Amino acid sequence: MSEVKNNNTLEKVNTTEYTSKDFASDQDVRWCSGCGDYSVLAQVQRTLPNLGIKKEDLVFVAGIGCSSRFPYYMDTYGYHTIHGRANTIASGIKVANPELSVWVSTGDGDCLSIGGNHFLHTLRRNIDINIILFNNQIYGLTKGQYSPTSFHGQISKSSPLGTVEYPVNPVSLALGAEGTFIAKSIDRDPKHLMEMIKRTYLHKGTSFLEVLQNCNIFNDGAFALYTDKETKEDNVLYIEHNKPLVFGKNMSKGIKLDGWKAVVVDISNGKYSVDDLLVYDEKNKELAFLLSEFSENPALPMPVGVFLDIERATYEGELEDQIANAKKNADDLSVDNLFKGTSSWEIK
Amino acid sequence: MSEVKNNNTLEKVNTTEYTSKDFASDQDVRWCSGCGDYSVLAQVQRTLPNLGIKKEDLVFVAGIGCSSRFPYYMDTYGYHTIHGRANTIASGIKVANPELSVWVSTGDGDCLSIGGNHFLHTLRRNIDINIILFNNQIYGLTKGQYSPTSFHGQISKSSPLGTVEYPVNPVSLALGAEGTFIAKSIDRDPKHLMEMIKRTYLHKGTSFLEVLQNCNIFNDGAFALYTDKETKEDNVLYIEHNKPLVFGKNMSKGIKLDGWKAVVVDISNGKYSVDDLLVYDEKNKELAFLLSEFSENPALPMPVGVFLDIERATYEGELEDQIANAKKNADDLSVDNLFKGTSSWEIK
Amino acid sequence: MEEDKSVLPLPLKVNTSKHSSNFKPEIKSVADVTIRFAGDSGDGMQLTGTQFSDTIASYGNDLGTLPNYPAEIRAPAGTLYGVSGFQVHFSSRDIYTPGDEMDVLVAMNPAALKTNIKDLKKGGILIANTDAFDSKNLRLAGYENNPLEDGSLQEFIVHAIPITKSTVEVIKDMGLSIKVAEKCKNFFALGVVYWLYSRSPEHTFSWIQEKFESKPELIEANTRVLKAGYYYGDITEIFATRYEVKPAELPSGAYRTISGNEAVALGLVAAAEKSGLQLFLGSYPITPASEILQYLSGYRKYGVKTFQAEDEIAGITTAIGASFAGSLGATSTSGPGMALKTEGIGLAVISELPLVIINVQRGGPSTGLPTKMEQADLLQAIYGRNGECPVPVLAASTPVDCFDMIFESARIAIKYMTPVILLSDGYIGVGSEPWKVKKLSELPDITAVFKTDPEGFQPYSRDEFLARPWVKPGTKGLEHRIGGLEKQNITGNISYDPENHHIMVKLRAKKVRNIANDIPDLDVTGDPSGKLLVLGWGSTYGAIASAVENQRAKGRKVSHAHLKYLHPMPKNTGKVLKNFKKILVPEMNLGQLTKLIAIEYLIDSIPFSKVKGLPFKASEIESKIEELLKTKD
Amino acid sequence: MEEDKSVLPLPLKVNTSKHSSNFKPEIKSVADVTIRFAGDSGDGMQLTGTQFSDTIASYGNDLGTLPNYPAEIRAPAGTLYGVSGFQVHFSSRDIYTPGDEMDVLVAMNPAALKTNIKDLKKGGILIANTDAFDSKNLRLAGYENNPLEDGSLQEFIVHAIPITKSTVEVIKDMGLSIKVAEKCKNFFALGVVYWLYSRSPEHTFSWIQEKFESKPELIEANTRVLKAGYYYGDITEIFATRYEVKPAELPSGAYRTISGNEAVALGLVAAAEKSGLQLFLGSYPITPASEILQYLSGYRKYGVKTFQAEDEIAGITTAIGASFAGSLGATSTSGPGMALKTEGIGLAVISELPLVIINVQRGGPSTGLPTKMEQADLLQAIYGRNGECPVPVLAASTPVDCFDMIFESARIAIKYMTPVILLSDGYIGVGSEPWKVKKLSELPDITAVFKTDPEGFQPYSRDEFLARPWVKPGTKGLEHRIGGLEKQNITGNISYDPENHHIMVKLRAKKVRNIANDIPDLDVTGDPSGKLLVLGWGSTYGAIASAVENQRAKGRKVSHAHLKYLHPMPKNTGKVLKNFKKILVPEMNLGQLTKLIAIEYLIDSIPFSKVKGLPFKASEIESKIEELLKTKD
Ligand SMILES: Cc1ncc(C[n+]2csc(CCOP(=O)(O)OP(=O)(O)O)c2C)c(N)n1
Ligand SMILES: Cc1ncc(C[n+]2csc(CCOP(=O)(O)OP(=O)(O)O)c2C)c(N)n1
Ligand code: SF4
Ligand code: SF4
Ligand SMILES: [Mg+2]
Ligand SMILES: [Mg+2]
Repeated sequence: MSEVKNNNTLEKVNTTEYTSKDFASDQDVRWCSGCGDYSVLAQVQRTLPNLGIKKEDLVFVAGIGCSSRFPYYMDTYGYHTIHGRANTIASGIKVANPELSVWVSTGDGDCLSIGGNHFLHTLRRNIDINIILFNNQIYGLTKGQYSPTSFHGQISKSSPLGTVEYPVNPVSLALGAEGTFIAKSIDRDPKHLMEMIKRTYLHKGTSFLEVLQNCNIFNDGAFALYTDKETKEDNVLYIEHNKPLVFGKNMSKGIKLDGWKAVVVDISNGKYSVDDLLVYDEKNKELAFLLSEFSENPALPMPVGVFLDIERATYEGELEDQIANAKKNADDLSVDNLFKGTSSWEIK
Repeated sequence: MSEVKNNNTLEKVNTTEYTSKDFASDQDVRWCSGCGDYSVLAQVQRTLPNLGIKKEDLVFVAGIGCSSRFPYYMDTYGYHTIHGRANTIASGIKVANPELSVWVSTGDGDCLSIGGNHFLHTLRRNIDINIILFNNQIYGLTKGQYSPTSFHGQISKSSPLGTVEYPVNPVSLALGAEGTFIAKSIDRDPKHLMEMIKRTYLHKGTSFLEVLQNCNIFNDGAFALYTDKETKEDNVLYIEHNKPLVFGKNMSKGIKLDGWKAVVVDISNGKYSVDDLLVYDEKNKELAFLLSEFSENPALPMPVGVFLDIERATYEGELEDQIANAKKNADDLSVDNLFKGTSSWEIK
Repeated sequence: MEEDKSVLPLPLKVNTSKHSSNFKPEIKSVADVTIRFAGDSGDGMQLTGTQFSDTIASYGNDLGTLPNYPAEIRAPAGTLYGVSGFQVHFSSRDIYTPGDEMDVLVAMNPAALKTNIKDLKKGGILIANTDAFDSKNLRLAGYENNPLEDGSLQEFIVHAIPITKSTVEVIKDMGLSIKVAEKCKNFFALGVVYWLYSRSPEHTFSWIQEKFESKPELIEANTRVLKAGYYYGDITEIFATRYEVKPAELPSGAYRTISGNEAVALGLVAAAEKSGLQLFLGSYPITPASEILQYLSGYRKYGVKTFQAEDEIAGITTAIGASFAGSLGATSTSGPGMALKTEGIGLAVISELPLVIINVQRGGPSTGLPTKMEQADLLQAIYGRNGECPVPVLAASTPVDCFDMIFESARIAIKYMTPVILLSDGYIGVGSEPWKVKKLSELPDITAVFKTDPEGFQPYSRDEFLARPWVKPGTKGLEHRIGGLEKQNITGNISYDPENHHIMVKLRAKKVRNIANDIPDLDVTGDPSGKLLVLGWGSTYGAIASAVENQRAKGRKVSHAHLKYLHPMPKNTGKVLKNFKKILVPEMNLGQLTKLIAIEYLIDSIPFSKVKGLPFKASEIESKIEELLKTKD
Repeated sequence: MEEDKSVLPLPLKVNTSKHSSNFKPEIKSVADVTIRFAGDSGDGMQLTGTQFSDTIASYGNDLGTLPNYPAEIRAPAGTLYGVSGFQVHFSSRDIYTPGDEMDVLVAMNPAALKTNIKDLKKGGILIANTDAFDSKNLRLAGYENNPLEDGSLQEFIVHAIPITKSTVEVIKDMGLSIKVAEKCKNFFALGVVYWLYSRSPEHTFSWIQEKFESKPELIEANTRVLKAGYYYGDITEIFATRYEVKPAELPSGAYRTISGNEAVALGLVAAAEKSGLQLFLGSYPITPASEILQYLSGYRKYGVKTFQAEDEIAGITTAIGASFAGSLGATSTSGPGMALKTEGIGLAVISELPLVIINVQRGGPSTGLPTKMEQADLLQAIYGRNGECPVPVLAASTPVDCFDMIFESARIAIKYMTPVILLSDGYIGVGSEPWKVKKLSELPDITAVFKTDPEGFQPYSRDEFLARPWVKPGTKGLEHRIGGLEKQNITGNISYDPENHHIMVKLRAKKVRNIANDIPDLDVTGDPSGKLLVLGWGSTYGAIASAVENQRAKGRKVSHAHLKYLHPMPKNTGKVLKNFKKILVPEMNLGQLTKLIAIEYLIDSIPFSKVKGLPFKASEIESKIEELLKTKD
């Protein structure tokens, strides 16, 4: 199902009609130079022409934050709203008009701090919007306070001695909140990011894509381990449906299950082979949770890719059905009769 | 660690000093007769005398809802606050004075709907408060609208044609939100409930106890399957640390792992024995998640008991340490010097 | 009485032969009656009151109702704070209130007697359920002696009736549990009152049939009990007099009773129909506003979308999203929820999107008195936001007026591309009155124009009403971006330009101020000038109208004006006010409208505050009027 | 100049021999100078301005500053909206403002020139970085021709300096990347200005040493560049005149510069110390209030607890929890955050717990203009809650005043068991001025009494100030429960009693009203009566004080009064106002104080609004004063 276009009512356009430039608005992009946000913008603009959505059917919604400026730079409909509420406003738009393709760009503060509640309720309702979380583990726009994804002990403007709180893991949280599509990517890996954006779009229901995004002003290098040439291969695990979990330089390592525990094994020295490895299944929620918890263990690589992609009816779809059925089953659709109610009387 | 009293600074009192009556305030209890809330109140009042906490060190905090009236009925310090904010106010109390034993009574609406964000941030911060969620799958106080835990399709005052949203699973959510202690019990099982209340208290860090609570006015019988004599044994799975997962009449059934899938097996007919069963481990988060997801599968029983009990530093503990260290390492604690700052000058 | 048989398909144990006995009580015609049903929260008083008022209404009387119940779902039986009441005032004249003093009090237990007897007229009728006056209940109500027996009720006509026993008796052969059987007792009381006021129980019989469709034993039981109560008057001959209240002279047409909350729900449907927009309500339950969400969630077949949000913030912001998408967005709430919507309203203001916000006010501050009425959110509605953030504020004055004013709110929201706040309150929201049912065709059209032509399109260009264009996403060539940062005049681009900000702040203010050109003048009932004007807004309407009518009937020179538009106010308001020497402003707050009058017109008015969770009595306002007309100054 | 060497441990490439050349520019003494540094967001203008003002202050000048920057972190280089500015006004007299017109503008690029030149005095000095005037930047700034070359700047003294090239040149041997090297250019500009105003760069040298402690190459680079800039004046002889501003006559003592936000942080520490309470700040970051959280989070060693909450609701409610637990709870925010705290404030009011709420106001409505100042949250502070929900409201008028007023807010909160709102704004919150450092011993004590005696304890009994008792949980025998539902007078039990509600509503209002007995009278600067009073509140203080002083110096009869207590107002306020024929109220909103004056005193005052995200200029107020004094009426 997830391989199918998610909104049949959207008229397809010839995909050759658009180029990425068609999605760039006339506004100057106002991010710091070097900011990871540029990459996400570029990949979205590059991916869209291949998705067959008409420009006028696209709506980008955002809260407040550096990443939340995103809609201004897209030549589509856009709404830059208030801090933390992008998901509710997007929900309102989508429920009001399911024919639109609704996207949310949000930050770790916007989505997970002030907006955490809406995030979780959007996921469980499975409203068919596409959420891109720009996770830079910092509050960019307000100049460098720690965020709910900042690591424990992180020094920031508002934690000069280090934070005393434990971060939220966006993928685990989304799993616990009944998300139906959960994926993760990195600003510095444009190809993977484009693929993930596409998958995000293709899933019917709330799609959640976390993008690790470097804030080179207030939290530079937060993801260096996963983006530096020397370290990234040994620290990033690309997960793919039905494929064994291999990674590392020359794909020499893999993930094996040892009872309940995932361990890294070397598949280059003959002791283990690819056949011993855990094969990923993006329909398996428990497995997704196991992988999302890799972050608790520094011995394990960080997984990116589609953690979960399962089917469930969407909120707005069921609502439309409920309305259609109510209309169909009604023997009286007269509003005048509604006004009259069931116990009116006549005065002559 | 969780077996140790959670706050060493609390002076112990002779546990024979109190009886459950000592914890009953002079206020009339204003719940509907037959309401499951009475049982939770009774079990809390019965358990407290055994915990060795002085009455004056106890604070009960609540938001708004039927269940949130709880503090009025406890002869301890109490604060009945505003809808959804019990967890933040309790957090403020505990962080301000870690010597207090702080409890939250909250409803499925209060904690998970309007208060969902605070719930998740309290859990990840691991502030040492004890949260008791009265889950009646309905809004009681406002007279019967559906709640975030109402089942998909539930008919209620605000969903005359059935809800179109998928419920949140409180245990899964707490797991995804980095909870360190997560347990579940039922209003109609006082013994188990008392045990869970005790464990809730003993854990150092945020403790979350979900109690299935019957609202006999607006959602009567929601948990009949788990409380009716005829059905409960086959439908409730009591989980215990290091014990195999058995249940059913005469303990004739058990849970076995079949690859990634949990299945029910009969251990009375010789094909399987207790040794084939999954042994529970309350330190294993992935396992906890597997069990919390049993609710997705009607073929599996509903687990109650302690899903997870792991150690992690508390927010307030680390904050106190940070303050103590800062004081210790400071070569100057003069507030006058703080006022002066680092670049003052003299005018003569 | 014969017609009763035709509506009664069930066998009855009541001996109907007594029916034609010689006893014939006197039938007295009265103009105006107030009855209060009072009992435990579990006694079904709200239902009883509703049934009675529906029946009364169908006889063509004008009426007003006042439900009054505790914040607990079911407070423990017998307690003072667990008493629930429902007052019905009906008349052969036009009336405006649920009545000041009662003619009849039905007290189902001692607590109900204790808390309500003070409002019973001298010489009024008290119907008490003697079965409930046992020692436990007397103690819970704080009675040392049984008031039915100790002579303390001498000033009233007391009818002590064993209501519970009679109820159980009449259905004892049915094999129902005592608990279920006793639950029917309110219908006995209702039957007695129907008889007393010469009203057939027919309407309630049908209601019982419908309500218990799937439980025939309950149909039978309740019907029997109602009938037994009804015949009780005949059989026992304890009442010397029956009463009759002639129908009021109402314009001809179809009528129904309606509460303010239902009227809001219907008014929203009407506005959606007349504007051709889809209605979207984003809301979070809260007393006493939840019914708006509940009614609308039942209107799926009319295409209404309701979204029960996770909180009030999501309630308003989903509605804003829906408006952005081209729907009529609305959100309903009460006090604490209004507080949470503050930031969202600001977004709607700067985004200039239509949005209707309904605040069914309740007692505050904070959680306050959830089930009680109050008018203390007026200044919040007008000034309670960060920044210069102007929003039109309207107020409904009666349950029926809720229909008109929500329709008007939607009209203004759409025409001016602005959020609009409608203030209702717990009194008119839950209270009901007869409504001469409106037809869609009688309502004015609301024109919602969506811009579709890309030619020269600018998101913040303005029409003659200073409204910016509304564009439905999905419209080709009009892709554009809006948001909460200050925007450049006309283009809508982000702008930090100082001059532009000043222009925009003034533009937004002017747009709202200009609405004064588009609303009716403030009407005066009574002379257009004189010594005293009583100025009100919102649900004080009934009490003020009654008081002024009564006082004028006594020849006193006093007039009444009622503001339905609080921001901006009608253009003639200043002129109206300046025509009077004194202005009395009764409000269920500490004088908020007097503050607005000072701000707008520098006029000193006299606040008359009642912040008790209960509406004004007409008599209270009358005393105040008399006092003011007496004093020299 | 010799002393410079001593502070410079680094080898310098600058040829210091020129130092003793024959060139000796004239040194002119001036009373009062305003300089603005303007450049790209990335050019370090805020740092440059801060360094300059710190240095100036340490010379004993009085000064005022005005930072002004875009909401983007780093807007793209060269754009008009990316320009960041920092203005410093310093003087040998007492001054109140950052200056109206500039004497010197440092423009680091064409965009900075374009957006700032309009404020440069005729004959003023323009220092421009010629290297940035390339075709791309000129185009981005919208210049057709290079203004430095096309004669359009004839009315100014233009010093076109190749700042970037000079910077790179002086450190080119260090092997730094061009990017890093160019980043030092602001220090070159700063050096030039130090020289021009006869101020030693010593303070900045020390700052550089500290700041780059771990990066010696940056210490060397920045120091060299600063020195090069400093000597540029000597070497190139392009300036004919140097200036000197004599120190102001300030009372003797220790001084420092302080911003309003830091003053709030320090004032809270002071209040905690003097009351013996632990300080707890619950807050969520928001511009321009975040610094309060940031400063306080650095004060762990003083026992300060800060809690960066998940949102503003959690910010205020954790603080309420802390107050319930016996701490001094505080919460800081700005506009949109204030909106979200509305419901929490209501809870604090009905719970009657001490709480300090700081709103550093910014441009609204909605997200508005996050980095700009405004005073438009006044009515919200007073009326913006559901129910009758009275809260004392205070306002700080200068950065230094923030210290005193937050201290006073805490005093009132504790003494009266009430939340208190302190209004600051982006102007005084971020702007700074010299502060004669207070000592703890100079401050009055704040008495925080915790009830410990169970004898006769009632949670809602009241002392002479109508405050209820504060009890620390943990106190034996005083266990009690409070909450957001209306409570019975004295006992604090839940009460739905109508009379009790009215009593409580009035009690809460009276408690706040009575605070008027406990605050200083409203002072008048100038004659106590006359034709014109300029009435202000908050950060307009500086502009009004300057304007009135200037006008009075010109012999005009005009007085100034400034409200620091907005709710309740000082008792003599009405009397003060009635002594003047006209009252002019300059506000950075659409006239909110004029509305309060109408409500409280039925006095018609003249609003003078400026809602541009920029403070009033003294000259603007002066013109208005002149206009009003001219008109007959
Ligand atoms: C109600 C409200 N609270 C706070 C703010 C201030 N604020 C703006 S953005 C932001 C956080 C930004 O962090 P994030 O969402 O991670 O986005 P980033 O800038 O890092 O992309 C905050 C706290 C606001 N605008 N509104
Ligand atoms: C801000 C706010 N919104 C809404 C309400 C109304 N309200 C009170 S309790 C409640 C929900 C009650 O449900 P739950 O938390 O499940 O508690 P229960 O009554 O079922 O125990 C609601 C919506 C309120 N008091 N305040
Ligand atoms: S502050 Fe950080 S996140 Fe924001 S634009 Fe700059 S680099 Fe990007
Ligand atoms: S309404 Fe339901 S939850 Fe509330 S008190 Fe009654 S039975 Fe309990
Ligand atoms: Mg971020
Ligand atoms: Mg509930």
